[in-house]
Amino acid sequence: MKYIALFIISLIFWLLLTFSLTTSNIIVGIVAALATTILFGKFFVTSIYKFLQPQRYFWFIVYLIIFIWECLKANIEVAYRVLHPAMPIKPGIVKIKTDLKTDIAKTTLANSITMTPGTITVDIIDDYIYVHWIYISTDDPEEYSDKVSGRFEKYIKKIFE
Amino acid sequence: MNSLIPLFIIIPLATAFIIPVIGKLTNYFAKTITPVMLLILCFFSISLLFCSKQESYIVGGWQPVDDIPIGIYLVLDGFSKLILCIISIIGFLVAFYSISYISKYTSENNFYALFCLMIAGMNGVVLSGDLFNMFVFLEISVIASYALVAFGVGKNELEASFKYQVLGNIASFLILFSIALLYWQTKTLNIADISDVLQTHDDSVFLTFTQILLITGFGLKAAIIPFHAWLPDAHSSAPSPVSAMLSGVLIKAIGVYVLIRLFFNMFEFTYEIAVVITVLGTLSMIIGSVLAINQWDIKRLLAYSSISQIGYIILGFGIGMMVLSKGGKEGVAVLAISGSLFHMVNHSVFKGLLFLNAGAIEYRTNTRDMNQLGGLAENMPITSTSSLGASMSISGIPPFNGFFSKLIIIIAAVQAKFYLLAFLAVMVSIITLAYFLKFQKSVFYGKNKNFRDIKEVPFTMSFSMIILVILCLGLSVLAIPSVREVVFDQAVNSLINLDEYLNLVIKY
Amino acid sequence: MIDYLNILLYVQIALCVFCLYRIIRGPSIADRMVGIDIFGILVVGICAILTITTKRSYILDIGIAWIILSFIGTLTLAKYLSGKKLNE
Amino acid sequence: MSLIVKKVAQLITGFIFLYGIYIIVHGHLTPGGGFAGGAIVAGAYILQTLAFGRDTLLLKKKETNTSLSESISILIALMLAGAGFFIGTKVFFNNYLPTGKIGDLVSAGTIPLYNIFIGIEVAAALLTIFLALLIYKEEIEE
Amino acid sequence: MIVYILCFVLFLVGLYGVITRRNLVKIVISLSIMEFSIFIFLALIGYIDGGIAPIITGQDINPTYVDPLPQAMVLTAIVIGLATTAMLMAIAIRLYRKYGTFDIREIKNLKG
Amino acid sequence: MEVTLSILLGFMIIGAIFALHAKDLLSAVIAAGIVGYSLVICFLLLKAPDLAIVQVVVETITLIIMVAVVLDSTREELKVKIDTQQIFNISLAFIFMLALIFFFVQATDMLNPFGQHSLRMASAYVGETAAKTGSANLVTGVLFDFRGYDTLGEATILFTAAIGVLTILRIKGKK
Amino acid sequence: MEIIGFILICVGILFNLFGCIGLIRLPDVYNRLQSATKCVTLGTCSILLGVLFFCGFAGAGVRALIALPLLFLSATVAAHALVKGAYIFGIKLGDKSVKDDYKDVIKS
Amino acid sequence: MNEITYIICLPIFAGILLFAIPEKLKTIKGILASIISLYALYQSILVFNGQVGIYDLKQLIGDSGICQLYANSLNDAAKYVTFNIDSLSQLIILFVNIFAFLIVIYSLFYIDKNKKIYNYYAFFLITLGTSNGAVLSNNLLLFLTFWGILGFTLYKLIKGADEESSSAAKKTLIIVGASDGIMILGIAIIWKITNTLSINELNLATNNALTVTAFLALLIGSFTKAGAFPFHTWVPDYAKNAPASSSAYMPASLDKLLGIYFLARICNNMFVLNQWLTFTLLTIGVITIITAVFMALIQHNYKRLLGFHAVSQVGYMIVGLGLGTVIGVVAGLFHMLNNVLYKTGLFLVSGNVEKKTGKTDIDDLGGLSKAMPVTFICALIFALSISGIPPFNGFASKWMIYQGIIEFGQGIGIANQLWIVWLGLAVLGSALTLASFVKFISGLFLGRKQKEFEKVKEVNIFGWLPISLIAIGCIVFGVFSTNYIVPKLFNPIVGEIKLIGMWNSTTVSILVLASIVLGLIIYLIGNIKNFRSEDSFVGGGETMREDSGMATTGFYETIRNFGFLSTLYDKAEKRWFDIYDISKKIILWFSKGLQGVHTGVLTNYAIWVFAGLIIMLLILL
Ligand code: NA
Ligand code: NA
Repeated sequence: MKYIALFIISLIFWLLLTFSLTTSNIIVGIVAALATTILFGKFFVTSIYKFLQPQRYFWFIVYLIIFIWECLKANIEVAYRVLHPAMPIKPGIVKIKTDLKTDIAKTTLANSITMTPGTITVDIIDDYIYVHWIYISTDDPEEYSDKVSGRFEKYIKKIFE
Repeated sequence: MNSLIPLFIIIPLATAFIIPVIGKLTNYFAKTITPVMLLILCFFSISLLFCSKQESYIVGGWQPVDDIPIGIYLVLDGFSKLILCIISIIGFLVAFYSISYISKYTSENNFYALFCLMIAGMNGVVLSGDLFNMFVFLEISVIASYALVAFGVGKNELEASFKYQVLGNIASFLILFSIALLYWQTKTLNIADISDVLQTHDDSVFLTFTQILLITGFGLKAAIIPFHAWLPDAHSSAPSPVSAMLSGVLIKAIGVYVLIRLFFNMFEFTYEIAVVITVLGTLSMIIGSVLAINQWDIKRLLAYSSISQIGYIILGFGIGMMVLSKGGKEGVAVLAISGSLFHMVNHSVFKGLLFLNAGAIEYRTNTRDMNQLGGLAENMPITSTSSLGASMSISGIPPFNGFFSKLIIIIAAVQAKFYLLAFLAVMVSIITLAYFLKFQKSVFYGKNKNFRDIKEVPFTMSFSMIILVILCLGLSVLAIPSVREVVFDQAVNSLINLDEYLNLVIKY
Repeated sequence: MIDYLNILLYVQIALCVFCLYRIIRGPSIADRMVGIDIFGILVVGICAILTITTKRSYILDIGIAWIILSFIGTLTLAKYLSGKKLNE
Repeated sequence: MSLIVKKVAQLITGFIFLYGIYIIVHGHLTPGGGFAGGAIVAGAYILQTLAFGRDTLLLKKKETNTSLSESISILIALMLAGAGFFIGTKVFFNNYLPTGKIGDLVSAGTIPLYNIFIGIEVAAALLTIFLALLIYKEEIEE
Repeated sequence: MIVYILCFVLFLVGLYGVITRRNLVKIVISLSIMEFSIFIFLALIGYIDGGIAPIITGQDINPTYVDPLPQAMVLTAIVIGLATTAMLMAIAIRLYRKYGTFDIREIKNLKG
Repeated sequence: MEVTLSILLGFMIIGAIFALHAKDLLSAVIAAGIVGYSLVICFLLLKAPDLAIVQVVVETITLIIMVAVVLDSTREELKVKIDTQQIFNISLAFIFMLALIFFFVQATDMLNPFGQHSLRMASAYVGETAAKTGSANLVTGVLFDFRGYDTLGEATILFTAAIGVLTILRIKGKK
Repeated sequence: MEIIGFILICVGILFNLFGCIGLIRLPDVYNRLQSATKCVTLGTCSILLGVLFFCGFAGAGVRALIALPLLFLSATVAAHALVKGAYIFGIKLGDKSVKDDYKDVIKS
Repeated sequence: MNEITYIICLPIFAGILLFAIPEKLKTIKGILASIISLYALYQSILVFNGQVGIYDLKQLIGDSGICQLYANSLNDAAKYVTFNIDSLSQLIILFVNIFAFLIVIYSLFYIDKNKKIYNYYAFFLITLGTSNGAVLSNNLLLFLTFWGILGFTLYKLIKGADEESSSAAKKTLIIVGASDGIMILGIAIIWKITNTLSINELNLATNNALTVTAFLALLIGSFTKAGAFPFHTWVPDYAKNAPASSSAYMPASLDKLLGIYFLARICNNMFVLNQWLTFTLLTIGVITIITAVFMALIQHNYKRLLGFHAVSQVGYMIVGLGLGTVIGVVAGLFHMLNNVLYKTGLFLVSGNVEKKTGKTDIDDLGGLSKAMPVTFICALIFALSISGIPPFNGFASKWMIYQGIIEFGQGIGIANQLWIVWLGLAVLGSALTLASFVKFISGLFLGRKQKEFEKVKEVNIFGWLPISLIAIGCIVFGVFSTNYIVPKLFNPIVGEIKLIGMWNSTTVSILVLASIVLGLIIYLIGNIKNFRSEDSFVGGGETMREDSGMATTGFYETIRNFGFLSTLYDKAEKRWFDIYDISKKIILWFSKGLQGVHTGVLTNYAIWVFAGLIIMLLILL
């Protein structure tokens, strides 16, 4: 199953990359994708059936938009902090609990956190994500969990679980 | 186009590539195929040597456009024929010798693959008529030799290999840098074409700068003083067959050969450059021998003696260059150059043999320290006799070949009125005799209880030594002028007649 | 437009100096790694701008290659930091 | 490495590999070719090794394979070059295949073929070097 | 001209490193730097004002391409450089095991 | 163009000097990496995309190899005091550098200035002949057709290095 | 389209600039990783988007589209790996830091 | 002239074939060698009586063109391979073969299984063939080749298994090889000047530096071979360590013959000497005589003693040839023949003694005269000969040399003016020779017999026959010298010799008497001193052996410790005057210095590279 998925994704990737639909290109693409599948198929992500559920794609797009928005917001915030002569920062590592179960979901969450300026994932241990935060605005674990991950968690849950 | 020429590259490369594949299946493959391959090359090269045709081969078949060569040319002239011959013959004997010797080491397949690569690299350098291509093949052979020097992976081997690599890399950079400079000036890489272009330029500062960079670069590869420091370490630490190849062939094929080729066929050398080359040769000759005399490690002694002998070779060429650039008698230059070529051939034979002897000694006694050795003559008759022959040969004792080549060089020096050089050459020859007799005495004579029960080395090793010692005697025949003409005259001609080389490549 | 982009290109190149500053100043080894990581990302930007100014799409190929390899390189460095052998 | 790295590596190694192939195959049309592409392919494997470590990959076996494929591919490249020499035109390194139209994927005669085999060779060689360094450490530790 | 000189200065920095540094790894780095300068040097030589990269795209009329030959040379040289660096580092790592140091002045078993 | 390149080269020189003087080896390696990566920018500016892509990958792999080595040994720089030998070497190095720059400037005085290159051997590679290889990428055309023989050599070098590294990294040399 | 692309590129470079300033100014390695990496990544993503707008959905544009997520993923993961590595390596949080939950995990 | 081919090639090929015969069949090898040697002797007699002329390779082999290359090579080789048969070479070739035959016969007795000398006979024959070649060759390069091979065989003949002999072998070949190298230089210069290499065509005036250099270079070659000061130092070492048969063969006979032969050639045929060169030659001659005999005086090892005498006698020959007059040349050559006779004899005697007693130190020996009567008598004859006592041959030739010097004194050159110095020193040398041979004879054969030598018997026929023949030769050469031998041998070379006031010159008789008396006085002084020392040991029965030792060598210790001589001897024993050791020290000093520079630090090596680069740039730009 995951082999087929990888094959198809690879082929699409190839066609995008080359951006031409000549016969020779398609043939070469198929061969290349096959090679990729054979050599790297067994390492590819598991539980592929989720790929076949279209609603996940919808949530993915929603998530993406929110994510980009959050990113921009955070980015401007960080820029402000960096450029401010006094550099108002309050950094530290905080521990955040997550309800996500699957690895891929946790990874995505962690990545989302990382990618949002101002926060960065240090490690995932069991259900906890350790996050380095440039401006720890509150001391309440509930609150900052929500601030850091709450924006993404529900969407990620919908996409991956 | 002679279809033999590319085979000098294809065959050793194919062998090198195939050894890791089939060698995994059977242990005997590598050690059989390598000598066989080299034997075939021997036949090819000898048949080419005796065929008077000189020609060039265009790789890829790219004919010149507007009379400018655009492809890579392989040039087979007298000089390259001679060196090819040396490479194949010594290579074959060393490979045959290695069958027993290398079985003491692990991963023999790698050894043979690297060995073939080194041969391929040298053949490539010798045949190439293109500056950058020469550099590429030079790198193949030196990288293979770096690995071969470290083949034993002991403390000394690694240290030697590291020093060799660093200095070798500096040399490569200088060479590449001067290739870049030449390209900047001439916009071409073909040696003949560069020569053609340079004839219309007279930017002497640029030319001198480039020439000196090249002398330094190839001087490093050829281990001319003061660029020699890597050689004693590398040549003494490598496994003996490798030392034999390095000292016997490599420093000539990628050092002396290229230097001479470029200076004779690419640049129009000035008298000053000729003097510089001669001085470097003389220095190497003297300092190498003075350093050798106090060595107690056999192979280190041999290594320093290589520096000294390379000095002889360079000296001969330098004398020829000085005579030519001053417009002296061409006959004298021819004598000097053919003396050098002769000495080059001879040095390959006897230095190869001496390193094989050293290997045989180490093979049985596990030491190279002359203080600990002694009394081997009785139990190792072949080793002892052949090493005596080689020692006499390198010290210039008749009727061995070394005598004649040194004789020719000295006579040429006197003819060219360089009496001091002739005197120094004689003095160095005496010192050489002294340290080789020291070697003979402390290794083979005297009594040593530790080595009472050792045996002679196995057949594959002794065979090569026997052949080489016969060559030491037999090559004396080359001193006879008519035989010398057959072997050396083509080479000398292609060196001193620039037009001949140019005609080979750019056919007017 | 292309001229402005060229100026932007030089700005982007100039930004690399910051990375060099960080690499030289340190103070910790991780800082230097950050420097080289960011440098890698900046160059992708350079490639992108060059793609436009030269109208040659293949320059982004180099950019993609760079993304990939800078990723691998940074991971190696990070692995060094975590005190593990490369094969752990 | 941490879970995040492992997951992402799982996700993208395949694409890196594919990208390497792309660079190799398009060597005659765009920058890159055997060397760059081969190195990227090697990079895919290196990333995998970095992310998953020795336990999931049998390094020693892999090293044998890489050095074997290295030899075979360069041998094929040499045979491609020599084919013109031994059969037909008698010219070493002749581009004996039809060159096609400039800009096509299938064009330039033997060049793409060289690219492919050199690419494999480079990938295998770089990987061999990398693995040799790792295996050396393992052996030293034993 | 200044570019060439700067390029040569880079070469000389490498030279400086080889002569003054005592650490094996730094010597290898010095060699890499020398190598880099030669790469740029060749690329500089091949550059032609107003030239475009030597890849035919069909977008230009009467294009002037920069010289592809030095580029081919540099490409080869880069790979050679990688090969030598790999060899050097392999030796360096083993030397460290044997001598317990990277100091080139300590690694002098062979002398005289 | 020339100015940009000069600045970049200056940048590289500074990086290189730092690489040589860094207090720890990993920093030196990273600084060398920066120099190598800057080289890529130079290549991009000099219209050599092929070189750029190859340099990227090669530099990264060099970096990985170096890190692997440093990881296995030490990243501590040697703790050595500056002794007379060192001072001597440094002053000698400066003398060498000055002399070489002097000679280099003299020697290259008459050569084509930057950007004024003309073609001789390569004119065939970029001219109509290029069509004979059928390769859109002229560098690849040169590399695999006109000078395919060089490229074979280059691949062989890599092969040699791989075998060489395998050889050097054997634990036991002799049986 | 080109105008949008140009603006995106300008914004991207601006972000890059902020990131680089952050790289210089911020006090400890974690903060630098934090802000600098992210700023620069986002800035570069913006530039890539700009390319997409500039060149359209063909050739360079598609490549930019491919490069975008790739850069995003890889930069993120690299930053994360660096942070974790730096922590394990023993680089202390800067003086300004107010909290460190991860300390206990590493110790145990 | 097929003899030439046979006489050169046959022994060489036979020698090479002998390598194939296993070492166990030593006797068979010896017999084969004797047969070949005998045949060569026969051929040499043919040559001696044969036609005089120049022969080249084509004449010898015939133009049997098998293939073009072969024919071409033959043509080319014929330019170089030419032989010259004139009366001088005829004479020398005869003696070479005679001695070779005698020594090979002796070797049959001497070389047995205990002596670990491999391939003795093979090298013996190769030496013979090569010597013949060297004597006959007319081309200098050909000559040099043969000459060089002789150095090599010399080395192989001495080289035993033990430490000392291989050291001596090493030293020998280094010195001999060095001289050969210098000869190359000389020959190259000759070629440069004259464009010819044929000895018979040369007649160079030594009037410029180049010619003088060439002359000196060739002179060094001949001096080294013959063993003249300061290139003699290998001879005593060789004599001490080599088997006696080898010593008899090479340094005593062949090398003398060849060295002096070549000296005669260069002084008479190839160059015309100026007066300074004559002066040099004479100086070297007398220095050789005196220094070597002084060294001989203090030796304890009788083989080494003989070695020093082998050097000392060369001085007379050099003096003779250096005079350049007809009588001088004849005297020199005649002394060479005589010296070869008695010196070969002496070495063979020493071989006999060593073989029977196993001792090589005079102090350990004594009283062998009864046990070995033939050896003793022969030794006596040889000793008297070498000391120049009439009527033995040594007297005859030394006599001629004295006469030559006197005659030479009538000339006007600087050397001529100093004739009395040359004469005086030559006589002194003769006296000291006598003194040292008294020691030799008394130390070995006279005095009290040692107990351990009770069972010593005379050697067998192969041992005594050759020395007897040589002894007879000594007598014959002495008694019939003026009437028969000298005219017969030397007239073809120099024409009629007119000897002035042959036997009855009072001056000369006084000189002879003086030398005898001086020698005896010196010995007696020694004994007086010795008696005194013996007194103090009276009654010390156990010190018997030491006593007898004191009796023979004690006196020489006196000389050894005498004033300034003592310092000189000390220095000499520390080898201060040995050119070999001096050069060795100098070179090793340089070598160590250079080794010190190779510190093993890579940085330095890199600096050398760039320094070399920049120096070259500085020089050329
Ligand atoms: Na390409
Ligand atoms: Na490198």
